Amino acid sequence: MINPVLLIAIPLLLAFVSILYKGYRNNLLVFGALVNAGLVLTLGKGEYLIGGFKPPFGINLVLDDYAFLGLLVINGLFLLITLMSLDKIGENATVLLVALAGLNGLLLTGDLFNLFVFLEITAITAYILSASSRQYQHSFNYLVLGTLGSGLYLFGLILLYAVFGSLNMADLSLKMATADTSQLVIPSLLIFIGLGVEVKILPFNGWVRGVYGNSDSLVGPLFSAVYAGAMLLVFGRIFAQVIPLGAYLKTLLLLLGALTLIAGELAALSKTRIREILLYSSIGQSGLIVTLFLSGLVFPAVMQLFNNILSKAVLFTVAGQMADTTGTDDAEALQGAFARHKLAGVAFTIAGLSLIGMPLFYGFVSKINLLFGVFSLDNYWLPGVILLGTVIEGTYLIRLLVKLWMPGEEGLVSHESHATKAPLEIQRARVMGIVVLSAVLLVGGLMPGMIQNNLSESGRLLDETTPVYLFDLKGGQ
Amino acid sequence: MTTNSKDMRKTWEKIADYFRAHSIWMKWYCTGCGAIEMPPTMTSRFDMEQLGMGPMATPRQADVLLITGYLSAKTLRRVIYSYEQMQDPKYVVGFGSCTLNGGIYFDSYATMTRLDHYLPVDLYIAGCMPRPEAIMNAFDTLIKMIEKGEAKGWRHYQENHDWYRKNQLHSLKEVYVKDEFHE
Amino acid sequence: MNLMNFVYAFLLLLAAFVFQTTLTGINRKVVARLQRRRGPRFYQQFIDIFKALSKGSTTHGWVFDFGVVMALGGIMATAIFIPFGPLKAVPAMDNIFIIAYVLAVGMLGMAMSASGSGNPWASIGVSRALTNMLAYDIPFMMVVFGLIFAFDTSSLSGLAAIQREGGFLGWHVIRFPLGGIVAMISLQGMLGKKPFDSFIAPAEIASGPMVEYGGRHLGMLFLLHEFSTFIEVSLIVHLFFGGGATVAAFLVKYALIYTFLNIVSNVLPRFKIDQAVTFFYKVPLALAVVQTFLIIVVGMGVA
Amino acid sequence: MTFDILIVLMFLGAVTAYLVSKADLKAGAYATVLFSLGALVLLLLGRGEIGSEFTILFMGFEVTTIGWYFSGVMVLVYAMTAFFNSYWMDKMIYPGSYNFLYLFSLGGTVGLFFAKDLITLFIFWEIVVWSSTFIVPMGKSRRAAVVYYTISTIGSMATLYGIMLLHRISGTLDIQGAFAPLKNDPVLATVIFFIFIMAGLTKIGIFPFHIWLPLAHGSAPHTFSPVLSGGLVKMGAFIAYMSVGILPAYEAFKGSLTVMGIPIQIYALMILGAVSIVLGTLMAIKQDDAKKLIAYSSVANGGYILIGILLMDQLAFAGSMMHLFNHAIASAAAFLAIAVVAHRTGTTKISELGGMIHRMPLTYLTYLIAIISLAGIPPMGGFVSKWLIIQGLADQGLMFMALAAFFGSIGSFLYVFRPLAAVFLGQLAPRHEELASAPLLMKIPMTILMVLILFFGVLPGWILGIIGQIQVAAGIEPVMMSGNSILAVNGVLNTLNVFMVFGFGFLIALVIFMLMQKSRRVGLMDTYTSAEFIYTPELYHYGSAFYAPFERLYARHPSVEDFLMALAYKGHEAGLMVNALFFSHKPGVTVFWITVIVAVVTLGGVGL
Repeated sequence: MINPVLLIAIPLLLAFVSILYKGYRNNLLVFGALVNAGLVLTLGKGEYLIGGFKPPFGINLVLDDYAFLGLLVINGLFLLITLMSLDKIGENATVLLVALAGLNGLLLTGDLFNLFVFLEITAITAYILSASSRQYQHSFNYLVLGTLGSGLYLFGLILLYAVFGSLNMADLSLKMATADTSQLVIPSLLIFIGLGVEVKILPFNGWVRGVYGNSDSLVGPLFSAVYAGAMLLVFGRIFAQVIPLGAYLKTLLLLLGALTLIAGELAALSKTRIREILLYSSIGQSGLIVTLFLSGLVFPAVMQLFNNILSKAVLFTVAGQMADTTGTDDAEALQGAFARHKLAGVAFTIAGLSLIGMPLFYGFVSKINLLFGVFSLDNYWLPGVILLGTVIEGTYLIRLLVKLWMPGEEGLVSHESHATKAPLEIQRARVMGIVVLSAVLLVGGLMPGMIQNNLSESGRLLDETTPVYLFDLKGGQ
Repeated sequence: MTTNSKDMRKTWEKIADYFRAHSIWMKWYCTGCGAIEMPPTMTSRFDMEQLGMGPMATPRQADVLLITGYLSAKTLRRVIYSYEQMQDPKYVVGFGSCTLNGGIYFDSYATMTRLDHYLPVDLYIAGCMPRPEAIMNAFDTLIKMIEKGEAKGWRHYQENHDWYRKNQLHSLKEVYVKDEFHE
Repeated sequence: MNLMNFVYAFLLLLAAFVFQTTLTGINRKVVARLQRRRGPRFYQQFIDIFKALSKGSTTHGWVFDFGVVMALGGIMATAIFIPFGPLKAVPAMDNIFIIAYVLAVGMLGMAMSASGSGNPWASIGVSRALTNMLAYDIPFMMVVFGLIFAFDTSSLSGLAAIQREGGFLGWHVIRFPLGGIVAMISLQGMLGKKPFDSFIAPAEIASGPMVEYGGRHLGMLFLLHEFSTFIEVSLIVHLFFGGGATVAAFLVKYALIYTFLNIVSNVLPRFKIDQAVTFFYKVPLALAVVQTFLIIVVGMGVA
Repeated sequence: MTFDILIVLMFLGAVTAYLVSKADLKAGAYATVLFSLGALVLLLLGRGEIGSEFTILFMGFEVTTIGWYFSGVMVLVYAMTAFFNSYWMDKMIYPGSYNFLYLFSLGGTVGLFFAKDLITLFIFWEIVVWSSTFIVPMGKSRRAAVVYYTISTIGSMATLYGIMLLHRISGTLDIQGAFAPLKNDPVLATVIFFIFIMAGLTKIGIFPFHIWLPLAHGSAPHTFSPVLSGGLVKMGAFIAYMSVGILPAYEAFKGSLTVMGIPIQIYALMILGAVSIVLGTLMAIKQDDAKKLIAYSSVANGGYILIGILLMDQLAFAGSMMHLFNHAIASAAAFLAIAVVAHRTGTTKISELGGMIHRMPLTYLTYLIAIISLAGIPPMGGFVSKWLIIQGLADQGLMFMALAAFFGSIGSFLYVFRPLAAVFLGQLAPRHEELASAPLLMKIPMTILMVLILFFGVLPGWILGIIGQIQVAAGIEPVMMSGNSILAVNGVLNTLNVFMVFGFGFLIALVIFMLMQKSRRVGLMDTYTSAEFIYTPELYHYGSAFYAPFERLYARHPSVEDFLMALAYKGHEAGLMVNALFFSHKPGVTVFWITVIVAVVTLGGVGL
């Protein structure tokens, strides 16, 4: 049994080493990511104590299926993105190592305050990374809001501690289950807002536009896939498993989630810059996933989350690359860009279609599951909202795909001569990376059972009541 | 065609000529003032329909080309064009003095004074202008001519086309003019 | 269907031709009398047709010829379906919708041939004729629809027989007066008589579709015109005036209706094509809808 | 066994065609011909296996008569159109992908009709949607693809909602089982009925979802428009059939208000069908682009099909099922004829063409026969089906549907004649003097389609037999045939007799024609011009604003397209508003919102 604390400790250690040996920091980063990804596979489930104090007094790490899945995907994606965009890392290797430590910590920790610490670590690395676009105003904006969020989270935490006298998640959830929900309204709202800043819930996400909208092919996928994934998983951990919500607050937050979904998709619809489209799409997806978590549909939420982050990693890599090499990511200026980059285009398309939830791709499996889930709650308005979101999302993504594939003026047959002359280049490493990711989405869609069976165990563990739609059975269950 | 068969009509042609004689559809080429005499001829006072006559809209449908006035170089071209669009057998009737000798415009530089130099006229109606009675009388004659197979201007035109074409070109330089206003 | 049917059909066609052409000639005379003229001989129409057929002609390509043959063929086929009084050449084929659509073959052939001549006036005429058709056919079809619903048969002779059961008062024109009015107005449109004759307007578009026809083509179009008149007037006789128990009764009704329409036509001016459409959709269509509503929902006049 | 091979073969074929295209483009196009013809053969061979069930991956299938019939229509259209593909290989931006998507969407459609459960149905539905979405923009418009996708998705998402709701209620996704509980619950049945049929309505192009048809059909690659109009639109009819036939709507709505014996729910949709007929007709009349014109005619014909299916009776339903086939092949043939013209001249604008008959007579003949069928004139197939539909309407006394049907019927004479007159007839422009006729490979499918249209117009017995089986399976009285006569309750149609009488009439006319004097051949410009000398054929051709006086009458009509576009723009504006409200570059704005939320929650909810 390997102690999962290594997942936090090794990158952290390597981060310090990398300061000393600047020449090797990229190698150290790759090494760290590799080791972490390898380690995840060997982990054993269970609870691990840190410092010898038993919870609820000490800090513990919880490695259940939920965390395991998260670690697997987040570390894997981190590795892949690092390898893809090695040339972009530059000064940031150390930061990335710290970030890896922080992200793993977020997923592993079983203590709310410890979570805050990791939240801060991760956030600081995010501020630094966001500054690599040299758009300091946006980074500053992010910094202010992120700090405010963390502050509110901490405030909520203090209130909880004041009421229940514990910070351990498991302990707290037991205590809160029997508590009067009115006591919980303010602290859970504050925690919600605190995390809401990070998971991009409307209206706490003013920073996203500036930061995502100027991200490059490293920061873009990293933020939209790895950071967003981890934050959402944390959100799921807290709101689906720890803090029980009263009916009033739950309705309100659900509405907020649904609003985020629709508003995000609508905002994406009105945009023409690829990264802006994608960032608003991320907001919409966050809204969807948050809504699912709040409804208690942990497993469908996790599926949708994976679909979202895998797709977004591909999409943002390409979009960032476009902006990096051509200086613009306006869809109009880049029309027909895929005519010369077919493989990247195919990966982009698969990711896009999967994000919409088209069959043959993983997105379809997750969409069907989440719909089954929502219906099983006898909730009939939410699926309507989700499907409306899908329509809007499909519209702008198809519009984008068509634009990037088929150059040409209206009324003229699409021809390569209309394609953009912008000097777009996509490095082989990145193409390989996104092809791998899109292949995962494709396999996940074609053979959902294979992935599903492995995932569903953890789904059940998390929530016995969540139904899982198994495609292996003929025609569904 | 030999002269012999030209003058001899087969039986079916005789029958056909009977029909042709009693159903005369006209295309009026109303260039001059003569056309004013046609409405009275048509309406209740004289009623040309009782002879089976009537106006038609296009030369394709018509049997008789009725030219009711003086001809200039410009209009003659159109008259020839219209005539050539008509279906055989077809007849030309010159109406009024203008078609005979240019009428009161005989000394104008632009007037074509004799229609039968350019088209085979089966019948002239003299007068400036001929009254409806004269018209009715003339058509009565035309009917008789057709019935007897004597109105053979169309065949004459076919057989002496070169002569007609020579006259036409002599006066007009060009019959099917390309663009007479802009060239 | 055997050979006898075809012989029978041919004879009926011939009869229809002779009858309708004579009637046309008589009507020319009637119109002349209206205008205080003597008018032509009553057989003038025959002379005109045979004269046209005997003349030489020009053609503008195979579709110009083929269209004329298709038009006349289609119209004659339709005429074969029409019961000639009690006589029917082909049994059980007098379905009103079949007739309405087979009629269109002839129309299409004619239109095709006309446009094939390459003369724009022909195309303008066709476009007006088709627009006219869109105007008059719909009120007519609506009324017919009501009749079919009421009596559960779409056979012309069947509908005629039902009327005769009630004697003169059983005629649909009496039982469904609105429908009768609509049908008469539509018939006026179908026959292309004033005020709905703008598609041939000779002085404006040089007789429209017919602009390029001469000789045998024109003769065949005249034949076509006689047959289509026969079909259209017969439709009304069968649908609204009790058809004919005997051939004589049928022909008398037919002649009276045709003459009446002709007289009406000759005291009217001409609608522009859009005025015709507006008129048909404002008055006859409204009447037709009211009539059909009365038949279907109220059952008025059915029992 | 045949059918699982068929479905798998199509998807393998798609990959094969793509790989072959990489080596040789033409060969790839021929591969699409081979595979789609193969599918046709397999379908015909597999007729005996109706009723069998099979499984591919996680998807269950069942072969039903109606599924077989629909897929037959679809595969026929695909196979015929495939012959044209090779001529467009050098004009497509991604020829390989085109071949791939062509067969891929064919696989999708075939799978769709054999689906045993609703999820399989939906999977294949969406496969077709996205694969065809990527073909459309290879043509003339990118916007068309987006509109097509959006409208389709609105429909399919509504249907997905319906599927999920059904699953929630009945606990199964099996098509037969899922609808079972609805029989006794009219309210629920109404909800499901309207939601589930949405995909069908959008796909058929029923008002107000018709706007994608002219856009997508009109600007898709010329070789794909026939498939879109002849084939894919018919998928919608399948969904419509499921909503009334399998639900079963008439049983479920027994207690509801009825209009002329039709439950009001169904009647409401019929009204939409009727509106589509009228609207499609009016819009088709004023189109200048031949492809858009046929696209609007598809809207109108979709209306007929929907009304017939919704009636679920002996006559109109049979008529509608047959019309589905007739319209598929006729509209495909018409589109193919236009494709030949476009291939040779490079345009589909009616006003830029003319006199094509003198250069491509076979193409003209194809178009002529296709439009005779589209307009429902005997002796073509379209007549039989329209006759059945109208007799059915007369039997039920549905006067407003009939009004629309008559309008569409007569109106179709107008719009089908327009390209006939202005594209094929009339003056031939000098720049088109040297055009060659259609290449051989294009002539093959056109000839086959012509023969089929005529054959099923004269002898519709075989196809009506299949439709009879479908009707029996759906639990309604099958259409009656006796010899060559179709026996309707209120009329008889003997198509063979109609054909023979027509032939007889034609013969007499021909004899008259031949007996008379031979005609003199004159040129097209030798026409009556009021004796004016004209030498410019292009200007002497009546092609644009063909029905100008009629078009003027409704020139200022309200347009649902404008409304939908305004709606889309409102969505765009809402997006901008979201952006402006929440995504400022100043952190203060976000802080403000946080304050608002906290305030709202605390003020409203502390007491709870």
